[in-house]
Amino acid sequence: MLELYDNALDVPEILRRWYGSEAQNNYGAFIPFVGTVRDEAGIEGLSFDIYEPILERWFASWQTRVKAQGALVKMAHAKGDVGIHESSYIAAVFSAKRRVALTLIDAFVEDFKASAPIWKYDLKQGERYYAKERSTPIEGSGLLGAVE
Amino acid sequence: MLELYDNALDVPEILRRWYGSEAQNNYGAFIPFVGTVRDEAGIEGLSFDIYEPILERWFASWQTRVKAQGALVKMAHAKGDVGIHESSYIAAVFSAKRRVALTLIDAFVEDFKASAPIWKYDLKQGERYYAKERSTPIEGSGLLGAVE
Amino acid sequence: MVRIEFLGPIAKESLEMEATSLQDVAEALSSDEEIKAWLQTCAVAVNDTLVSSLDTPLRSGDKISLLPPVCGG
Amino acid sequence: MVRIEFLGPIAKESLEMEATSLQDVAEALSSDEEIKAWLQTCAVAVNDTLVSSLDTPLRSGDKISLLPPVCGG
Repeated sequence: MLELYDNALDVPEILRRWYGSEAQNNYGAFIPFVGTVRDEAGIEGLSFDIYEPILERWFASWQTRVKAQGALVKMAHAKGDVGIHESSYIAAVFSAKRRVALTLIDAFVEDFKASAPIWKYDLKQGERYYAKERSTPIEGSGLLGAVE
Repeated sequence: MLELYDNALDVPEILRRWYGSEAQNNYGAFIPFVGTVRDEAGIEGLSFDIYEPILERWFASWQTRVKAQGALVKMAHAKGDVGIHESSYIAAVFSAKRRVALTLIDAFVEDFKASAPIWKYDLKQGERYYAKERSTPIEGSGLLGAVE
Repeated sequence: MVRIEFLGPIAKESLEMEATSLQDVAEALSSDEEIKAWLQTCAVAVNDTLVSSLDTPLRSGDKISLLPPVCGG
Repeated sequence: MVRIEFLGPIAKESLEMEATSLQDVAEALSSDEEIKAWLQTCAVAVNDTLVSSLDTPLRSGDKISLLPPVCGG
């Protein structure tokens, strides 16, 4: 369950729907992570580019990995502009036991930050500025730079 | 923000309200933990007793602790009977940064399980059976048993 | 007089006794076979604050609570 | 011919070239000053699978994607 939306996420609606869809499936723990755009550094908001084919593969590999532990992941992300105090990202884990859910939401969100093919831009005076300093090279980056 | 309810929690309503109440407060991360009663071991549901004075003190000390990190905790718990596939417990952390929020929700939920003065009973054929084997002595227990 | 309360699953009415420290309470409760079985696993609070020493002094009107093993969530 | 796509913030139109391995692509892109600055920090995918070796063979019609540093959420 990977959902991409134009602009900000409707957090209560997504949480209501995800919770409802799994309510009868005997998961004892449900942990969503909700990311919201902060008012900082004079930005008007953030903007996002997503490369969907690789994001879908990354997400599918996580779904397989957590399924082996009897768990389930869901994720929603915004494309394009998202204003200050609006939400751009929700990830969630469902599992039978709390310990598995707490460990997986941490690992999933951290790997998302390091690996998901999504690019972030600050919005200032209507212009997009790539958030280069806050961005992380995907593991294995630099391959094409190794040639002299 | 500690909320106690008779019987099952209305999860979508609580999440909607908590998210909305902090939406303008510049927290970048919101992580709820939702605990749901599993269908297992032939139970009809669970039932809970809470000793509120000590629960309130425990919660207040956590609020002070997370506030020092710029974070906020909220918690809701059921009193009395909660049926299978209904929710008995929600904890949530709000913080500026994801790393703080991920670390705190884990620590809060684990300390809750170890320390919060709440007693759980299995419901079978309308009777309550103390969940002794799944319960944890609060740190420092046994003080009065040290006397010969 | 202090008041002893038994919380959660301990099926026992609260009781009152003369006591000037938790040591006195421990000795009195140890003589009750039904309660004795709980003492090894119970935490103790005086006036809703958890305590860790039998030397804790008590005053008339104090409330002592016995908290058996917990399992919220 | 293979097709090279530049993702996210790299302001560059995709281009096509003859190449039988990523080594060929690396050499060609290194001669473009604008692109060269990105090569040290970009991951590379062939047909939407991330790859880790310059020896990766390429076939006509393959799609090579350059992924600069990411920051979702």
